[in-house]
Amino acid sequence: MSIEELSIDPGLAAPPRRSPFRKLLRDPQAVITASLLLVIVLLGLLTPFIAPHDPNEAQLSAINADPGTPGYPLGADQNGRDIMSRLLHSINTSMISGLIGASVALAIGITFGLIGGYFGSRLRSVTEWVFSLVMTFPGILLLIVLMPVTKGDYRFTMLIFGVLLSPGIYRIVRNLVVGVKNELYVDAARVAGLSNLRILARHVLFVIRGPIIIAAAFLFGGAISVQAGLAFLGVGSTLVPSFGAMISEGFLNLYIDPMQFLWPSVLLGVITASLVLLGNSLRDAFEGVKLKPAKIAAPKVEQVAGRAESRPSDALLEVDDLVIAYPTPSGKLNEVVKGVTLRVNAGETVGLVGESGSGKTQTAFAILGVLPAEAVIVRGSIRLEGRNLIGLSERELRQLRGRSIAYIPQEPMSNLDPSYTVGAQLVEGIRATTGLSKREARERVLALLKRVGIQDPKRTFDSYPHQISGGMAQRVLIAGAVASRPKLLIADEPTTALDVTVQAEILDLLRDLQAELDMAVVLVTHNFGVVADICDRIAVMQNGQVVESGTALEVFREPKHPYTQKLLGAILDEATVRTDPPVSAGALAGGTTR
Amino acid sequence: MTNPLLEVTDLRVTYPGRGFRAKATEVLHGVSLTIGEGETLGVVGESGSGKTTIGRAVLGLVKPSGGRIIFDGQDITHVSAAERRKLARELQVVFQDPYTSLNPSMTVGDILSEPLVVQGATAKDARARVRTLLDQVGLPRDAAERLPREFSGGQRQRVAIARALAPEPKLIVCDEPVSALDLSTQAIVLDLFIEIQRRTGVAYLFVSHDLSVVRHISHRVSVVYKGDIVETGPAASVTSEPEHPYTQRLLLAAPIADPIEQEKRRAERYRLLEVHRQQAEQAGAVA
Amino acid sequence: MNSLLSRPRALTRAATAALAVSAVLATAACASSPSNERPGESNGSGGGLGTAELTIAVAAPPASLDPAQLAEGEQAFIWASVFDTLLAVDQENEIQPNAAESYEYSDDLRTLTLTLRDDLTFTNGDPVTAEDVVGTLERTRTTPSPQQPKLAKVSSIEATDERTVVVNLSEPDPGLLSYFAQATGVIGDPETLDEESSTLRPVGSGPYTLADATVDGSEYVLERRDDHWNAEAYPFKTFTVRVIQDRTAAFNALQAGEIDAGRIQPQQRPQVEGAGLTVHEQEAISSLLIILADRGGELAPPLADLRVRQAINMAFDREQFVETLFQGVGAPTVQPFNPSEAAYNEDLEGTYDFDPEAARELLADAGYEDGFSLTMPSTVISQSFEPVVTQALADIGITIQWEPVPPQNTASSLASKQYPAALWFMGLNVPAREVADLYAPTGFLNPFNYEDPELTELFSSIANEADEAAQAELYQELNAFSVENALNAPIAYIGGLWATTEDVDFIPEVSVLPTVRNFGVVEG
Amino acid sequence: MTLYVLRRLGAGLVLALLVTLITFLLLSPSFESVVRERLGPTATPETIAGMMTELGFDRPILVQYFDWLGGVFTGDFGRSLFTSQPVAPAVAARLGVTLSLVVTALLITVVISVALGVWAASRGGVADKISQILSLVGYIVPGLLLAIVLVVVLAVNLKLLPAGGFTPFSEDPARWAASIAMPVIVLVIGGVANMAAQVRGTMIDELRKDYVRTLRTRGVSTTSIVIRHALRNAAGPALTVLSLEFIQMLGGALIIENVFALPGYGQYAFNAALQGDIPIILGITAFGVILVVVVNLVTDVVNGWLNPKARIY
Repeated sequence: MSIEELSIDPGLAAPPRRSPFRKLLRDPQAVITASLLLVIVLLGLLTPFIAPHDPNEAQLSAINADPGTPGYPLGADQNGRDIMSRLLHSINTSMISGLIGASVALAIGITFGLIGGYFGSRLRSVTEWVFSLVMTFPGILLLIVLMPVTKGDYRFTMLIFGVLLSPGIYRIVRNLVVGVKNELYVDAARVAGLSNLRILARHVLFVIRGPIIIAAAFLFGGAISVQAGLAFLGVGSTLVPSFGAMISEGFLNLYIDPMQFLWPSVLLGVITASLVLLGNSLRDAFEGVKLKPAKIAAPKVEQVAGRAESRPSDALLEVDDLVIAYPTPSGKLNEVVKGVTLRVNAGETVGLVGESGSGKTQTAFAILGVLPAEAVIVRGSIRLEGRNLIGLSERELRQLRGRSIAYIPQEPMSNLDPSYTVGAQLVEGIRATTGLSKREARERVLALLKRVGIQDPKRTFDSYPHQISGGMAQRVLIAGAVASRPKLLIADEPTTALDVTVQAEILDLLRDLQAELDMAVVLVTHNFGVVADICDRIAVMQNGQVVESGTALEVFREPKHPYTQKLLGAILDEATVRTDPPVSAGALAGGTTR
Repeated sequence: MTNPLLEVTDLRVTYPGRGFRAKATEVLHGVSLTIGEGETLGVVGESGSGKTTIGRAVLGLVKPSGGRIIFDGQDITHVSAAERRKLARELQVVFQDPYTSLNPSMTVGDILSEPLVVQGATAKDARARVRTLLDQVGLPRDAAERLPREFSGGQRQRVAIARALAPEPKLIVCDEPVSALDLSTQAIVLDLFIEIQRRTGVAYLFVSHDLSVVRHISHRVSVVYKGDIVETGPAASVTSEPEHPYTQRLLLAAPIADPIEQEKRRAERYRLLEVHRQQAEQAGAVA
Repeated sequence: MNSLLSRPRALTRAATAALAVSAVLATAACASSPSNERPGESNGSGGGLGTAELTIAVAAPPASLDPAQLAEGEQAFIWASVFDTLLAVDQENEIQPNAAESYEYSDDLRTLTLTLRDDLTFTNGDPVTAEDVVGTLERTRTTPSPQQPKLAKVSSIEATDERTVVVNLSEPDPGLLSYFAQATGVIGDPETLDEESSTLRPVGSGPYTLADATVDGSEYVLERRDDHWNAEAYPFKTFTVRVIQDRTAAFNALQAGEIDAGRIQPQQRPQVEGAGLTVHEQEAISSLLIILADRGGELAPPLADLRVRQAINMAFDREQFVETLFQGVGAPTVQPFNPSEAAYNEDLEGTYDFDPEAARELLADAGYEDGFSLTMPSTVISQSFEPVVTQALADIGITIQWEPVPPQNTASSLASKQYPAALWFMGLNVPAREVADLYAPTGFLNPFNYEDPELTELFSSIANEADEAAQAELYQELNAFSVENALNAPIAYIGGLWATTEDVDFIPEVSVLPTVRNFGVVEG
Repeated sequence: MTLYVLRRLGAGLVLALLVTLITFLLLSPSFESVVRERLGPTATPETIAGMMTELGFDRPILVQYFDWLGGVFTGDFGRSLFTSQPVAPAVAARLGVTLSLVVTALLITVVISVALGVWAASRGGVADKISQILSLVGYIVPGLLLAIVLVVVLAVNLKLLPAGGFTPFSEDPARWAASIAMPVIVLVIGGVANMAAQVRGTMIDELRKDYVRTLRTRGVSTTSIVIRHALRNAAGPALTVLSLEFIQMLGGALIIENVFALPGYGQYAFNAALQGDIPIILGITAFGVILVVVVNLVTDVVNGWLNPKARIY
């Protein structure tokens, strides 16, 4: 299988070299929220210098003073304390709460997440246990019970809450680490002689830093909310000014002086909202382009050539000057198929050959009408028995798919829905196109499974995809494709993911079915051996264009285009056997600089 | 031949079963092989045969449940983590997938210099060595400043090779190093492997599913089938006149890139399958 | 009512001033339910039993209804409906007969004879006999419980006939009659007392019984017993007590018409009146004071100096406190005693006027010109007043450090002897109980067991004085002594506001014990 | 399967034992002051000692714990120190209130989130914008403030809904619905923000998978692909979020219960903790742990049913 082929997703290709932080700077949402937070933090830091009063200075004469009273710009509360000074001090309280809560949760969560995820399963089950214990532990209870120890100090409270919040981080980190630790670069680092500690720090933690930073932003906001909620409930010392306590006190005075309630609510709201929005921006920056919805519909068409035009043709499939493009982040269209012309006659097998990125799969998807939602067909026509498929709606296309055109994918496993039995999926396809009853469809599927060479059709029918082998899954997919005797079968690298021995069997099966059903087959592949084995004609693609086409024999024996020649030349043929003897390092010792 | 560089004797590897009380499965049932200095041993087999596990066991990435691995005269079957780290100078790896074998968040320069720094090189020496390495694998020098995702598959595999070459090892385990590459790139990278071997005298344990690739690079070839080595011999003979029925099937299943030759091979394959079928029937009848 | 402190309410928003007030004062939010019938109409119909319904809200569910385990405070709404008390306290804080139609002390004040009414019956129909009273009291006396210490001076209890109960005391107890008018004096059914059911559905002889619709812990539905001897005094046929913890939620319920009467905060007054509710005012239901517990100077030597204690007393602008903090609901005071009681002396009020200058001078005289610092427990009681108290004392040079104490340790914090002083509420009661709590060597509000020969002398005189008028004089003497010696630093009386629908009247008939009798029906 | 469930429940039991034991140990230093609070200010050292003995608090801690545990295994969780109510029925009643609130909120959350998430993921464009804005608003508006505004507007001023209190469903379904309407709205708005984003994300992932394309090529209808296939596969991760949401809502019900005067679990737990009502605290802790264990178990079992590959049993 060619990974290069798989990773091609022209709509989503990441632009080269832009650090997440630079991306953040270009995101207005991030800039605005971050500067808002920065201003608030600065105000908090400057509080000792700019606050007109001590937050606990209570003047009886100032009780419920109106905003604008001299010395009390925002008024005073029901204890005669200056609201503005209390607001400013509350900023520090919530920031310190956020810092303590988030950093404790992060420190614990990350440490144990790394340990639990990276090391063996025994250590993991220990950490799992400890964290499910922490998770099920009633937090408020712990706070109240520990009050004699904490003396109601909110910093201590946040420390405890940090511990209580850590399971969330632990899970995130552990899952990320489990994902990363099986990456080959971690293996490579081990082979390179790095210690576990260094691997964890340099290769694991560094790679998963994005999600952790995002989680930290949300955690920070969460810790601030927790502190506000606790203060609202009256847990802890009342001498510490905080938004929660101010909201709670202001709420009591709601009918007398609504502003007392409003100020802390607004400021708290602004802080938490900014953190949420900043977290979202961080997510966008670190996790790449936003997930775009995946609309299921026929591809967008920019310009339809002869939409209504249906002209009689002796060819089964005629692709003419097909151009497919994807929008780039800058909005321009990037063409990946640049004017492909292809002709397939009834009953013949055509190989569409090319290297990754040549546009062969895109062409195949265009014929089926299943291009990704972002794709745009810029121009061209695809005619099946003379009828132009471009511009047809999803509904119209559905009438053709499964009846006239069918498809065999490259990777058998990912093309079966893991949640349904193999049989159920095939039955659904057959019933969608034929309207057979459930029982009839089931009979038909069992017969088909037998036809594609499955030894125990009943058992396979009832199996889930993960219970069958890759070769078997490919046979199932072939059965699904030929179920309604299509006129045209598009096979996209149908054997690439399979072992050679299985590949040979699948090719045999395709050959037999093709003869039996008199289908035309478009075989998309990069493997010239496969082409040689099964194709009547070949079209060679390079950079979105067909550079050469002809009968199989012509192209193999007398390739005309230099690219075809180059490709054929690169094949490791049977004759090339290594003949030079091993060169021992000792023999080279004089020459190298060891 | 004197003492081989790598000697694997009766290697067994067992994977614990997934889940509660699941049965453990043995994926290697006693595999033996040797590699001499500067030699390439091709290990060929299909998916699930255990070929990759051999390489991973030699690298210490999986723990053998039996057998011995002797490298350069030292028994490394069960060495400590610290010893294993020392081995990194001598024993290196190139993985199949150049997309996940390079840390996406490190520059190529960092990727290449990290093993050197870990082994005690100064930053300056490491930088110099990185330049040499990039030259050796045919990458431009400014590559050091860039991230892996800015390179094509073939170029990334060159980075991976350079990383393996960095400590000047005696043996590189190559786990399907070209199977993720395009046809034209594949040939070039293979030639790079051969060229480096000729130049440095490094030995390869070259694991692949593709007979033609193995044939191209190996001095000797071992065929793995369901956790056992069924055939070992010089590349030429194993890949053209195999003795074991499985190797024969494998050979004939690989299509030739020529319609007429391939038709012949196909016919030959049908004949062979028929023979095997009859043999199996007879064996069944006797039993 | 200081015993109400025994159950600091689980505070929903503990930080709020008024919540602490309501928790401690424990007269509950009340309301009459908007029954289909106008209460006035039904009640007005010729002397018969009223058919109105009343729904009120309290901030916490009652403790166990087992007579020995009763707690005072707003839970009395429930238990005082279910049980008859032997005696009762009227609006003037006078002890009145109740289930006991008469009571009499012997000359040496060591024997109390109570005579029961002859028409008392339990809800199960059995008549209430003197044996039942003895059984209940004897059980309370021997069970570790909140009521047990109140019978500490009782040596024996006997029933001399069907209706006569004789209580023998080891020494005179001036508080005993008021105990019998409150939780200690309830009459339970000794036959069922030890059953578990009596903690939730006790058998009593009171005017109401708990109906099946009751949901323990959240809603108590009390149905009137029309055959109760005093049924006519209870105009409400159904009396429902809902538990609404959050004060604002209760206020919302009041405004939304789900309850028709409730305790409100002074600042909510305009809102409530705008909504068509009637607001009733109780001038004094508790006093706010700083307990200068360590007057012996064990932990805080400065407190041993009279000048320091006087200085503290002079630090507070009491008028302003009441005016601004309580919005005028309450009254400034330098004495902690119930203003409607014998111990109170109007003339003492001028003793400590607000004078920070003089206070600082006094401190300087005492050698504390640079001030000193004092640690006090920050409890659910003190929290809302901490800012202003801190400020007032800071102004004369005393720094207060508040040490947060979890709610379940509120009472312990005082008893623990860890704090030389504490900001406290004292529910107002009869003088006997007030002086006992404040100044008796074992008094709850005297945790350092401070003793003074003059006080000891006064205590013993009071206990042995049978004549009420003479006793009143002694109480005044004791009060004057405590004020002059600045044993504590009282700040203000705190009053209460009730909002009711126009159909419901609020009659603070029994001011120390909140019961359904606090409510009446407004005659249409 | 049965074995798996039993094993998980066993593990949950051990967890509950551990958590309650730790709780017990943490509470033990405060036993005496709790008894003092219980007895009130007039308590004498003798009464305190007497009650300590009566309640068995004078015995060694572990003996007390195992005594409690013994009771639990016979279904006796003890009685509240303060109200003398038996713990198990009291906690169950409170839990009933909170569960009827949380479960209703959760069901509505699921319906709205799935509709919104699926709509956004499979349609894109305006649908996607609307759903994202809705989620964001739900995220940003603090539940506490929303609750307060609702009460003031809907109950106090418009008198459309009761300001507080709870009517059991069995008593009067209409009043039940009215009594939980506002708290449910608050919980739903918070919940939808989370869930809808989650459903949208996983739906997009699913709809981009290969099998969706293959199903399309077989002529399967778009509705079937979106609902039967993609949604079913997306349901697993969403379910996990849902179970976390459930546990979070249970914990977060405290403030909601306060504002709406609901006699619920959170409030009960909070008060018990404030009072130091030891038997209730232990009971609530035990119930809480078991609830969390059961929710996680149900999540895993349903996940297994949804996703055959993830079946762990």
